[in-house]
Amino acid sequence: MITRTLDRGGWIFISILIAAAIIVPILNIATSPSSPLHIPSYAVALLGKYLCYALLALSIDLIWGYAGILSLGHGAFFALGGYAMGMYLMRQIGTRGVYAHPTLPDFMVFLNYKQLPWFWYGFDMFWFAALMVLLVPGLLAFVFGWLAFRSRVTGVYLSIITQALTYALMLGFFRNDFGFGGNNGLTDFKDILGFNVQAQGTRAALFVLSCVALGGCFLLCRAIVTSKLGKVLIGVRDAESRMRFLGYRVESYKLFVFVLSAMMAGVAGALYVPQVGIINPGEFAPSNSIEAVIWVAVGGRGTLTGAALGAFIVNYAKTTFTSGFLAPYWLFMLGGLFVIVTLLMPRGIVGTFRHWVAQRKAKKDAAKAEPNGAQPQAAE
Amino acid sequence: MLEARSVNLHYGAAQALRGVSMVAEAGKITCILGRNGVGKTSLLRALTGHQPISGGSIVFDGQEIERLRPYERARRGIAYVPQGRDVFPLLTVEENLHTGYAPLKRAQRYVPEEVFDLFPVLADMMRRRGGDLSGGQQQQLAIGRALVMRPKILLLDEPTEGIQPSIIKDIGRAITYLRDTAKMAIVLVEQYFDFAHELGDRFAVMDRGSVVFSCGRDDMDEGALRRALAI
Amino acid sequence: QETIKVGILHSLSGTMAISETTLKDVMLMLIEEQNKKGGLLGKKLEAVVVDPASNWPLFAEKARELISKEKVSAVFGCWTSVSRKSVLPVFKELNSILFYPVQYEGEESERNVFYTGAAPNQQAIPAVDYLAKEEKVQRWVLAGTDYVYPRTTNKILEAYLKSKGVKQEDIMINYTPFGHSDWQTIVADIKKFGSAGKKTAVVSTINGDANVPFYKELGNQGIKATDIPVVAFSVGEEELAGIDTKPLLGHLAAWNYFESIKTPANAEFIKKWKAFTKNEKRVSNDPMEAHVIGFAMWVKAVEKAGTTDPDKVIDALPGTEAPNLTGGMSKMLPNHHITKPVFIGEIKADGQFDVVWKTEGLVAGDAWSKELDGSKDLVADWVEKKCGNWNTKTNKCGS
Amino acid sequence: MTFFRFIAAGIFLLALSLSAPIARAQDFAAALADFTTDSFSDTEKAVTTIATSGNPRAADVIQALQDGRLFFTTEPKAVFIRTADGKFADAATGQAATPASPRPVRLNNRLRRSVDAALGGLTLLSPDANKRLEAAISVFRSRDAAALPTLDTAIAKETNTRVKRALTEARAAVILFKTDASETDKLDAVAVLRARGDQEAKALLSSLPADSPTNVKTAAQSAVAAIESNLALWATAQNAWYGISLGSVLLLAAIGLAITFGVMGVINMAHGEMVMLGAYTTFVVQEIIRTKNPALFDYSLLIALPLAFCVAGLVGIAIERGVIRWLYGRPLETLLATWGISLILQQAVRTQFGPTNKEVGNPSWMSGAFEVGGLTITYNRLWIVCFTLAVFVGLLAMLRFSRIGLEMRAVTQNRAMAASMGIRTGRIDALTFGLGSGIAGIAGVALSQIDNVSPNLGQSYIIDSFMVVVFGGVGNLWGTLVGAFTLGIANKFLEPFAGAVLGKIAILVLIILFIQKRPRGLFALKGRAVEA
Amino acid sequence: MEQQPRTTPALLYLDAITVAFDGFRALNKLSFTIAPGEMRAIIGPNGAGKTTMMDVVTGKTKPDEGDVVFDGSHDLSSMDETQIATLGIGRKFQKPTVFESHTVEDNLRLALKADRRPRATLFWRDSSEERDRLDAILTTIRMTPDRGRLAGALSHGQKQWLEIGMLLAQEPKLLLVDEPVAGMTDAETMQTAELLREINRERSVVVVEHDMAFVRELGVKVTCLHEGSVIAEGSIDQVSENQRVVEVYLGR
Ligand SMILES: Nc1ncnc2c1ncn2[C@@H]1O[C@H](COP(=O)(O)OP(=O)(O)OP(=O)(O)O)[C@@H](O)[C@H]1O
Ligand SMILES: Nc1ncnc2c1ncn2[C@@H]1O[C@H](COP(=O)(O)OP(=O)(O)OP(=O)(O)O)[C@@H](O)[C@H]1O
Ligand SMILES: [Mg+2]
Ligand SMILES: [Mg+2]
Repeated sequence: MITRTLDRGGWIFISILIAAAIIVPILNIATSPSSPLHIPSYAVALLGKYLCYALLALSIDLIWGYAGILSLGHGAFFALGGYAMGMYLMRQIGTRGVYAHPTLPDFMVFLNYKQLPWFWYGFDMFWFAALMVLLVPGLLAFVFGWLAFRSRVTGVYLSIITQALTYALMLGFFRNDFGFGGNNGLTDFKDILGFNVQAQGTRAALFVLSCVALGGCFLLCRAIVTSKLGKVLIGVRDAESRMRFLGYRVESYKLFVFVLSAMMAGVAGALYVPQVGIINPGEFAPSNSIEAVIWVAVGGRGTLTGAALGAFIVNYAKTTFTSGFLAPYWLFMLGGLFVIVTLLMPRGIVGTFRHWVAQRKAKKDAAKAEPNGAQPQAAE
Repeated sequence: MLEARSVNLHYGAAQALRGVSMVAEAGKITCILGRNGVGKTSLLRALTGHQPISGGSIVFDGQEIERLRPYERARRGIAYVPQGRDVFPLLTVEENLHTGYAPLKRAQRYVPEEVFDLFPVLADMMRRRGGDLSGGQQQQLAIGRALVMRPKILLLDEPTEGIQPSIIKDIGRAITYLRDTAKMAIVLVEQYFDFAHELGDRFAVMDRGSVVFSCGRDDMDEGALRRALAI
Repeated sequence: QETIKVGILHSLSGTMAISETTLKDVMLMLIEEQNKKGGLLGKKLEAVVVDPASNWPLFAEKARELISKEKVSAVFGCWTSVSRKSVLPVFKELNSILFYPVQYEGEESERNVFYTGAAPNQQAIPAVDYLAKEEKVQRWVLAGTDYVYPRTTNKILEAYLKSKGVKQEDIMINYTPFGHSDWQTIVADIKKFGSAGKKTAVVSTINGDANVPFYKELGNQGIKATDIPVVAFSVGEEELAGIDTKPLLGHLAAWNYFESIKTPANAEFIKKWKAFTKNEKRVSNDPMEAHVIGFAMWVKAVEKAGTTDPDKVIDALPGTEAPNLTGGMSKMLPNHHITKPVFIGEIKADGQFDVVWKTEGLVAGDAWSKELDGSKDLVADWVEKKCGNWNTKTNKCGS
Repeated sequence: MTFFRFIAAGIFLLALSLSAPIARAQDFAAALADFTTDSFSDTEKAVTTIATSGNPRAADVIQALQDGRLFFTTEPKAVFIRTADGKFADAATGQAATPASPRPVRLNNRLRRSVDAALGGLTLLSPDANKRLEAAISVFRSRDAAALPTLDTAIAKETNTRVKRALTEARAAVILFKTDASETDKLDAVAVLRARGDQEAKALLSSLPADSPTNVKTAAQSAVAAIESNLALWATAQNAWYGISLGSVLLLAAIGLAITFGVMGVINMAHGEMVMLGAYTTFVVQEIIRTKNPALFDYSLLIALPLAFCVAGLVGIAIERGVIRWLYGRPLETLLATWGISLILQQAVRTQFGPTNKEVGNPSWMSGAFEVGGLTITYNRLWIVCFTLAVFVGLLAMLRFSRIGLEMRAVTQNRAMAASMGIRTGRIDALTFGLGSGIAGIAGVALSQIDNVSPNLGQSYIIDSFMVVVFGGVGNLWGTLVGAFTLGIANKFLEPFAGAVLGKIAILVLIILFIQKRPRGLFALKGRAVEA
Repeated sequence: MEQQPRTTPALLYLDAITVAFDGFRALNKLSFTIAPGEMRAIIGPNGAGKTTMMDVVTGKTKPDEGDVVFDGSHDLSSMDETQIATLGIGRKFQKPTVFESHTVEDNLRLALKADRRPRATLFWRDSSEERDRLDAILTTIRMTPDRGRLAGALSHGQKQWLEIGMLLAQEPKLLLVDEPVAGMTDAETMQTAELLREINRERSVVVVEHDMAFVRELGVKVTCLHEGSVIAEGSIDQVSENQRVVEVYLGR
């Protein structure tokens, strides 16, 4: 199964993830801070965050790269997953909040809530929250996708209404009356499953978990795109109506990957929240979703590994550029990076690399085939 | 008038033309024949500049034009009717015709009467959008549009494809008319042998990216031609 | 040579750059000045600037980077409440010091944070008092951007007004989204609300960019300060620099500092600021002063403690005094808030404020508001009780 | 409460003093001294006294106070008026003087109101019609019974119908609250106010003194009811107008995008920044005018318009030639590149002009409002609506009827084929993108009149713009027009019920649902041509 | 309306179909039937409505009036493209449409008759039967050497062939073929005619073509459309004798 699923890039990717999942926690916990090999906790948190972003990018690549659904609102599913996890973490605070209310989170006391709103019930249980992490984004994606795909909303129209979706959610979550902490969102978490979220061990565990989630989702995506379903998706991307005339129910296929991708984004959000310590409506901002799409484009659309790589590179660039003397100019660098990547590497980093390899191979083949006068072979 | 000299053309690593040479003369119809995928369209794309060539040269009116951009070649008088018609789908028929004004002087900016004489259906459909026309109507529009440019040379890529028999005859008459009256050079890519055979002054048969057989009407050996085609 | 590092955590890009960039510049100036005076504890100070880009999780990440990677001794930063909330756990976990310079909704006191901006009782309540007393206002519009600061402030004000006998129907509360730009309907509503025959005023907690179109619409719909005055808590010199102030004459703002206040300290500061930024037009404002005070306090506390060790400095800070720019001596209180004077200023044509009223002496900042149910029993005291939310009913920390 | 008592006291004082002006004449000089203490309450006292002193210089002094031209010195205690040419004159005598370091007499809002009221009484007979109008309005507000005799004289003399109506209304307001007025007078007054029919009239009528005659009360009640239904009608009209004006802002912001995105298919994320560049051009123009030639200020927008078009247009052309042209046929990559460009432009502006808002003033013809019945129409919105429609019509005509418009459409539909027709595709592409950007630039000029001019300006419009274009139907200018106005009007009718935030959310949800019904927008292009 | 699912012996039954675009009637009360196992050639001037007729049958365009009944009882006008395709109607487009970023082989594989539901495709396995079918089809369309090439890189005529191959792979009951020999050489045209006749042994075929030699070669009943209605029907000789047909279509 796995052998069929993974190409060489995939193997490298999975190996790196496994190595990171083992080495990073060891270097973080088992080495002394003065040792040159030591990885400081903040770096672990940072890497963990990148992993979550990579997972988000992966989920976008699945629908955009393979099914041609450009969602400019995928941040919404990420944020919803994050909120589900955040609600669990809030409920875990218990009486340790400033107002020491047994059930109500601080912001509710603050806003004069007398009792817990109904949609907060159950979030004190981890399994429930974990379920919601998948279910809430999945359900929203299902309803939204069902409506949109059935009415054959495609292309930019779809992109723009996904944007409208996340924008509407952002405005909603910004409202204090909404019951999710308004602009401040959810923060000041204490425990997850009884472990202190700040503790080094917990952080390492969350990091490993993120590696596992990313690796698992990657395998899942690979399995999908290498199956016949993957070919159907590409068919849908390139000539949707032709697919219909072949008898494929296009909307079911789209709905399937869309919901799956939303769930993956939800998982990414859920892992993200305990690692960065806050979830707020800013995550719904359309610009966040657009940025996530850009990670995919930078890494290479339709390559999966590229999506993850793009998320890493762009965010790493962001982290480095926003500190020190570069700080006032970092937007120049980031903007420049995007322009240069599009101009010089239209297929994204991984895509360009693959193209280059394929082209070299084709040239070699062509050179070999030449004497026999075979039919000219196309690239790729 | 237009001459290709051992033109090479690549799509990425794949070579589609291998040292193709051909000549189109004013007042002559040059037919290019060949099976599917042998490079006929590629040759026309090389001549019009849509695909850069990787070797050889193209000479038009005594000047090398292989470096010129497509619009510059069009302005010098090379008109192109592509395979698949490529009418502007959202422009009306009338506007489609008017796009041919670009290389013209202001005084010449009108649609010549003969366009409507040749394709009366266009006159009936002036307000309809190009993309809404039926396949055959689009083909007629594409030829008509090329004529608006008053070209010196007309490159036609399978103009009979999808056209009803009576109009094929009309197109045939039109081509002859343009050759004889306007002294236009015409390059005709065709699969429909009888049509080409009837019109052509020169013939070139292509296979796998090269010209494998060529002859003129006078020294034509129909058997050899058919044989070259059948490989 | 070894330096003492000071972190500066203000957004230089994104929506908040409008306000926060100036604070970064002030900090750079203060640090440069301190270095000219010979540094601190015999070492030079070194500013470490990062850009959290108006992105709240990035604030936390950058705070972490400043403390663990750069090993800064203290951080001056944040503007919005959410950015502060986002970095709080980091400061607690890594035990460092944050100076927070902006007026905020209160209801918080953390061991690692020092609040040099105004608490609600240092800005909102005096402003309302002024309007009721001086302008005889009887009808109130509480207009704000929909987030925690305006919500809390309005809640406090509503409770306060009602305790003064204002009826519910004489209070209109309105919230708008961030960056709201089409104010036609709301301004018309305010106009309508204000034409009921009773003197009406608007208490505005409208934030940031939304102010410009709001004031423009007010001006265009012909609402003058003499008809319906607006008192704002988020509009300072910096914001006015971006508005054509002619139609705004007479509208009010409540702050703890105005650039127009004539004291030697202020004149000196303004001169230095203009020289430092090489820009004659740069204005100064309240949060800048808060950083000036906070920085001076930190320097004193470090000198007193003889070290930059956070625990020692945190203990040394309460009780530290530093002169504010308006002629008084501000003091760090055990609840980690400071004492400040409160001024009401009217907008003048040149984009400055004319101080029309001020409190007698300095007002001590309350971490917890008496007007709010959840907060009324809480006090913060990091000196005696070592607790930020001491419950006076149960006499316990936290519950 | 105290406020009323205070007013009553004031009225009483005024009444008393007007009846015996001469007796108070000598107070004038004494009152002037009160200005020198720099205390609001003393100033207030001085204003009241001076207003009632009957001194011929009273109006001058109070006018000077209102205009901020009244100065004082403490050593010696003296008060001066600064004249228009910057010279000083002694307030008491009117003779030229040269005071040493005079300080302005300060005002606060309460004082300003007293000054207005005082001036109202004093300027009811002013030769300047505008002043009379203002005076009438301030008497209407203060309901100052003392002004009644002057009002009557003024009404008798008045020829200007507008001023006359204002004066009559002011008189009605006074009479209604005057305890000793006759019932018929009061009923007349109710009728006058009923005819005025606005919010203020309603407020007056519903806050009638408790001791008014029953007849008057019932008349007032029915008047209030009539005004209310009238107002409800106007409120609808008002909402419609707000909707139109919001719609025109949306249209203006979106119309450039309708070209770069709708016609050319470039997902132009830098569109907002083009708007921003236009706004900054306006700022720079005004800045130069302010320093070089303030007299031109009213023309600043007219000067800025072509400049903004050029600036944004040239930047657009540069972007097209430098980046976009390599990306045709790959629309999604344009998203990535233009996003990068928008970051760069934002930061460039931030570095150049600083991160803070920049002041862009409204020229006088764009300031203020006028009323049509119960409708307040602000000039800036009105001009923006007109301007937007003009831009729209111009653009439409250009695309439809000009050669270049035809070539633009041909090129964007099939670039290769257009080249074969001899169309200079490169130039047309650059021009089209430049045109879209330039129009965004002039949108920036207009938006600078109602919004912030900051590096973030563009960001706040980009989402709305895309929404409008897509809602209306990509590639159809009429769709953009109708889309913008539909969204604007829907928004403004929802806002009163749902509030600004929920209203906006509702609109977004409606858009999402609407697209399900019409998956290609309001004015979808139909037929084979589209699928081809 | 009060339409009952009607049953007809015909495989495809078109009754009084009218389709109008902005008032222009592309189809005007068009009626004809195709019997099971029949092959029918349809000719007619450009713009007569032939492609539109196929659009109506395959669900791409909804008729304004009239009934389309398939296989006795299925009312096509109430179904969408997918349902119609699942019923067993395959179509080749006038402008060849293939999946450009798939290889020739994958194009055919996607078209192969199989369970089309997502679950089935997700867990799909390559089977030797399927491979044999593919090989057979590739041989038939003479594209075996091109099987690994991307369809996007094929020439116009090659795409035509590939699309015919996809149609074969689908194994439909009824094939609608729009101008299959456009752009083919004479020899290929004859081969295609041969191929269609072979297909016709098991399936019904509707061919639209302008190439009279090809139609003649097919040797089946011919229907001539004009302005959206049938103007002549019968053997090729009968039809080409028809005055109207000569006038509007064949020319003199
Ligand atoms: N864009 C392209 N990329 C790669 N290969 C291409 C491309 N276009 C054509 N080819 C290949 O180049 C060769 C020549 O193609 P061309 O279109 O010139 O053939 P043709 O003679 O016009 O055929 P037909 O009669 O089918 O139109 C073919 O093998 C084709 O597959
Ligand atoms: N969406 C549309 N809008 C307007 N007119 C249309 C539309 N679709 C088709 N038509 C018109 O309907 C008529 C019939 O078109 P159709 O494509 O069915 O013809 P056809 O018989 O297939 O012709 P050809 O042999 O040239 O392919 C044509 O005149 C065409 O212009
Ligand atoms: Mg070809
Ligand atoms: Mg057809």
